[in-house]
Amino acid sequence: MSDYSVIGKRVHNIDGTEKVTGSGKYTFDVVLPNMLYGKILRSPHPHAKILKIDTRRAKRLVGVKAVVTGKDTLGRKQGIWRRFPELCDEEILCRAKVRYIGDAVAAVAAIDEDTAEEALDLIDVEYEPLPAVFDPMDAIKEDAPQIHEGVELNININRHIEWGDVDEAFEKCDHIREDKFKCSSQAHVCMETHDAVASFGHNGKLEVWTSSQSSYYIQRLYADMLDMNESDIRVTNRHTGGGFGSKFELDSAQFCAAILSQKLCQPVKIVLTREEEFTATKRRTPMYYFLKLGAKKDGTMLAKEVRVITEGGAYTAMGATALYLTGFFSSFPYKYPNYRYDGYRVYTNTATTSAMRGFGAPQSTFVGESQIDMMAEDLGIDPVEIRRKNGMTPNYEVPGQAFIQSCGLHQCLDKIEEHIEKRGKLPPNHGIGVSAYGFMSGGIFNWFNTPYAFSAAVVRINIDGKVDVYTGTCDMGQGSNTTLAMICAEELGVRLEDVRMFSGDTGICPPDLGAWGSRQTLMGGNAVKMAAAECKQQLIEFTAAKMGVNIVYDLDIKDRWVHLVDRPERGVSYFDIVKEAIRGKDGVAIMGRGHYTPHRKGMISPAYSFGVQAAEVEVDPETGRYKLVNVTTAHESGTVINPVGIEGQLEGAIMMAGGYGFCEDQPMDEGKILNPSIADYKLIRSLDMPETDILEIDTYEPEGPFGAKEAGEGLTNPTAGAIGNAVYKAVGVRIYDLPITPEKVFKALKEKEKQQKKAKK
Amino acid sequence: MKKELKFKVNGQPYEIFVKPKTLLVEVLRDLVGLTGTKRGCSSSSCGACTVMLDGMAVKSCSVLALQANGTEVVTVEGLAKGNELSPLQRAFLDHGSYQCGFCTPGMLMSSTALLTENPRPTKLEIKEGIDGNICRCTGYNAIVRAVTAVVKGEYKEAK
Amino acid sequence: MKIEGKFTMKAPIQETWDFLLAPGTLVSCIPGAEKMEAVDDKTWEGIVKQKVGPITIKLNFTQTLTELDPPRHVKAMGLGSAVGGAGTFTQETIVDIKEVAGGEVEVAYSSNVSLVGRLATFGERIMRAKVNKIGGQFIQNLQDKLESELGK
Amino acid sequence: MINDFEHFTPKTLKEALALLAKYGDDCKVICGGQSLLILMRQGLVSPKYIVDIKGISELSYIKDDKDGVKIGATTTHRAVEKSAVIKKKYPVLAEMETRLASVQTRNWGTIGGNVCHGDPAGDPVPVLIALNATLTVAGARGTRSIPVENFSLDYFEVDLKDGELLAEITIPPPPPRTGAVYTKFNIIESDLATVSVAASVTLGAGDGVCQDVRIALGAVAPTAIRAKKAEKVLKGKKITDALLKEAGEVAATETEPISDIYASEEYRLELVKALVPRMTKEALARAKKA
Repeated sequence: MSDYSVIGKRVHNIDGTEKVTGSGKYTFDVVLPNMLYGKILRSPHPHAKILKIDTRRAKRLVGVKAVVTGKDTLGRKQGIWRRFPELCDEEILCRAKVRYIGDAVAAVAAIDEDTAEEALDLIDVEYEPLPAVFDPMDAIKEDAPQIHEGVELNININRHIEWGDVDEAFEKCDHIREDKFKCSSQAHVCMETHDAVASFGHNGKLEVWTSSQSSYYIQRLYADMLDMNESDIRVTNRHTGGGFGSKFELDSAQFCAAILSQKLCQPVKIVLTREEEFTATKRRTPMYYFLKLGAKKDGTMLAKEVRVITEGGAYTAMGATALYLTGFFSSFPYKYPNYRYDGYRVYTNTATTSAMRGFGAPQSTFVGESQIDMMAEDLGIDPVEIRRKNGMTPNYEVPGQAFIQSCGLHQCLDKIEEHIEKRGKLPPNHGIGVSAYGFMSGGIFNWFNTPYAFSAAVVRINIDGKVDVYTGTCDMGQGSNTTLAMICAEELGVRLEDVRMFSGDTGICPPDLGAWGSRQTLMGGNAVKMAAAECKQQLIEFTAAKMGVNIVYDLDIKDRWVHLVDRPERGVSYFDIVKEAIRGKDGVAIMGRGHYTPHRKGMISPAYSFGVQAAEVEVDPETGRYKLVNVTTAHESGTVINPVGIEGQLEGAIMMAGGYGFCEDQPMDEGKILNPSIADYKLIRSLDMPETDILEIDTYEPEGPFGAKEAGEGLTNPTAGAIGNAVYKAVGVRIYDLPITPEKVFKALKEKEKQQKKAKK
Repeated sequence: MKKELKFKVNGQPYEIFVKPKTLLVEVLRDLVGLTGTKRGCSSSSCGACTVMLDGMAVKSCSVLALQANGTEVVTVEGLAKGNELSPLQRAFLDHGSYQCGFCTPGMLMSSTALLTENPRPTKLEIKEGIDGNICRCTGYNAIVRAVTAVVKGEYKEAK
Repeated sequence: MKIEGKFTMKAPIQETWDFLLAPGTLVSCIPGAEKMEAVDDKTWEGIVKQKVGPITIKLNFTQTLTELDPPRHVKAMGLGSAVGGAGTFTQETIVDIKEVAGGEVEVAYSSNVSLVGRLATFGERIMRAKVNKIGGQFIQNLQDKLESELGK
Repeated sequence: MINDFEHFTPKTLKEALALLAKYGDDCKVICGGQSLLILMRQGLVSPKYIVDIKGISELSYIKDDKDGVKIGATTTHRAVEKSAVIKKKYPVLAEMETRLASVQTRNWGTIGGNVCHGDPAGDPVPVLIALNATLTVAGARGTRSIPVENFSLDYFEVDLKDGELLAEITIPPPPPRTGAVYTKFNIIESDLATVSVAASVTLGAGDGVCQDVRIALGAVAPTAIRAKKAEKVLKGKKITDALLKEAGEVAATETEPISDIYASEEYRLELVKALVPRMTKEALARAKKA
């Protein structure tokens, strides 16, 4: 595939210069004339009835322009699972009841942030605290307080996945393991907190600038909540300071800014504080995992049974999807002939858990990859070998669920085995742990109930040959604009610098579901490619006519040269052809439209990426402290469109997923998050970052644009498991709950010492 | 109540009246209008607001504006010379040392201050130099590679 | 943040109870309490001042006896809201008294303190230490008072 | 949100003391402000007056004289870290500084400010205790000196009376054959300590006997503390691994750690037991080389 002229090249991100000069404008930087600043009052109680809200004192404060409460809303409930009204359960501005510490109850608009903040202290809310429940294992008990009316045992949603005959298969197993695990929460910690500038005009139309992963979702959810037409709402996402799964649901900054602006017909800007970001936005789903795994003596795994209870927090959000995906990915990346999953998402009086990079799969991969190492040890099989024996292969069907076309798992296993062998004998207290994973390239499910194609794009060629791409995809920093521009440039036969991207603006771009579930390269890419192809076809038709070539010849465009495929020297300049073609079309710019919706691709995703990671740790057995020494990843994501982008995704994922394994957590006391600041929330910084090596594996995905598939989220799946396995290899203790803190390692070491002493006696 | 703050930002002198409680970052963003400098936390922890003050990196959210009286501040907007990007800016571009870009101005200022002080830092010193800055996207190693490339002389200073 | 414990002392149970319930005994054990005044026989109001380094917190404090089962069980709820809106502070104290051998009584207590609002976000590390200390002082004061009044 | 205040920028120590005397309880001293501003932003501290001593140049110095090295209170961490004198005479102090928070914080924050903040997890105090430093406190009625180990009183409380300012830190010349080390145990490299240990060992001439030892612990009590009983275990003896282990066990009994989100009380005790012997041994090795 080396004949690509754009794809696979090391390029600067197309918005790179704006980012290194500080000239790029984020929502955080937007200032409009006559703009006000908003702040949100939040519940200090985990569960309480709102008896009365008195805003009079706040309204009297000089500089305060409006104070709103739930009474100023239509009282609707939002949810991203729009097909299921019972799962739309979040008012955002609560009217009768608050369900977690951080639930919004009122909002203020004032001339500046200080005044708005001062006004919050002047709003008197009378609460009647209700009994609250924080742990899902408590919340499913008969006598637990009910968090949502009519929801029995607080079970928000359950999912069942099954194939084969699990019970019969367990009978045939030589060895069965049953293990319990607990996965912790994690905060997204986007550097730009959630923010929005909402501006209602007197014409009743709403314009919003917001830091978002899906402008279309935000637009549609606004329309639901405000009872407006989608088309009267324009949502623009400028540069977005990180998303990681936290920014594609309507949030309190967006909603409150709009409600306030609606009252005043003035722009209102709300930027969540870092503390609100930690306590009052969504987070990764904590899960209790119960696993049963059965294998033959030779390591062939015959059956797996998985039960999961997840801490849902106060509302549904995308948690329902996380529940499904953790169940599906618990079978990854292995060929289990018999599999059963039962998952329950339980409401609790804690901050809502939802989507975060990996979307349920980092949890399932941590538990699954820990257990498979234990199984390998029980059976006396090498960890790489047991994975090889059971690992997925190309053209494999996950029964009734998914069809996997490209799959490079086995090449990845080979490379990682080589890496481990090369490392040779390790120094004392070092260990290398292995973890295999897979992930989807965009979801097929349509619980959002969009009537539109999942992805769509318009490509326009202007008179100077320069190309504008319009797509509803959102660049939140992952570089999708660059990747999509590369796809467009390659398809059309122009250079990257010829392409300009217009994305994430619902006012001018065709709808796209946005940046989540690792969908944009494949789905957005296919749409852009199709639109570019349509443009190219028009130019080729025109050229063929103009050059009068024999109809047996094929024409193509490469690097701004329209030419005969078989005789590349025979051709014309792309720029000349564009000029003439437009003239020939009565002055209409060349336009192409593209779209993509997966059809007949199973239940989950049109394509899957795979990889294997090896983490090396060094443990100090006297304290339990360990260091991440090196993380090496063999990864395949189909054709690599943007290599610099993939490296960035990979190393960034190691920082985030390493944090999930090593130190990131959100401990709570009675529903209160105890570390809502970056000083107290520990995350990996440069000195803590391990060395990272990438072993790229070539594969080609027939469903993806130029053979590409996802390379964003899947990379967050393996690291926690690899760390757990590495710690075990280093000092022989297994940690069953995340994060794997030095204290847990230390305690396990002490326990092991005690057991050994006992055994000696 | 307001007091006069006289200082230079990117070489340009300013005389601004500010309330004593005003932070340096607020003056730079809201009064001088340089929004390249970001804010990411309220606990001096994230480094997104890093600027150079008399040649050294400081967190501008943790400096009272009046404490900058008489100093020279350089922000990310002051790194390029005309249309010529600084070596670090070019190296960041080449090495993909940014993704969402929100931490990038702070990262560049920390790296620039580091190289001003110590033109030949070791890898560990580079890591230490940017340890006060959080990047949630890149995993830092690409930033370390970019700074290393500048240290190795792969990027010449603009004339 | 919960503190639990028990101590025994030589005193008749009824006297212990009476003293415990005497107006002001419980509130006077609250560290930093100032100007506590009785609103009725179960409720006191006043100001509680606490200091953590440079931070001085002034709380409007109300203490209410919510459960009474003479002469063995009392539960008191304290609620403080910080002047200036920095947060609220709640304290739930349970004292159970029972007779043990030798004319002694065993006083079992538990005190659960929690903070809500901005106060709580000032470094968990610091606040937890401080709140533990306040809880500990409260119990110490109570024990000292009981012992000095009755335990001789 | 920071509440409004009046801001004074005295140019001399005398001016600063006069302002403190005038405004008493209503005013706070700011220097680098790396700790105070966080509290002010959260609205937890709202002084009416701020006396900003950052600009008092007479308090920013590192001087080497016969009594030892004197560090002015407004000297930045970074100046301490880079000082040739400090690196030569008290390398442990410079090493500690390189691990204190971030470069940005060290550039603006001051060693005096850190000591006065009274954070039991602060880095400089345990090292200063191990180095037997003395503080000079200035007030309206003159100055007084106080050993650094007695300066911290409680969580975030130090022995500064109204109207007083920390002026200087004096570190006596290290006796010959002395080695000192500092380490902090934390999860993230640049983080505050979960437990920290500073140790200084002085060996007798030629006999290898521990003539003097000072062990200071951070983050295991309301203030940084000196583990005097543990020191006694080692003092006057030839240090062996068994003695070190004992010293660690004894040191643990001198602490009163709490459980928090970073570590349980029990774990902190175990860390003290593990780190005191390890660090003392390292100090010993340095003393042998000195």
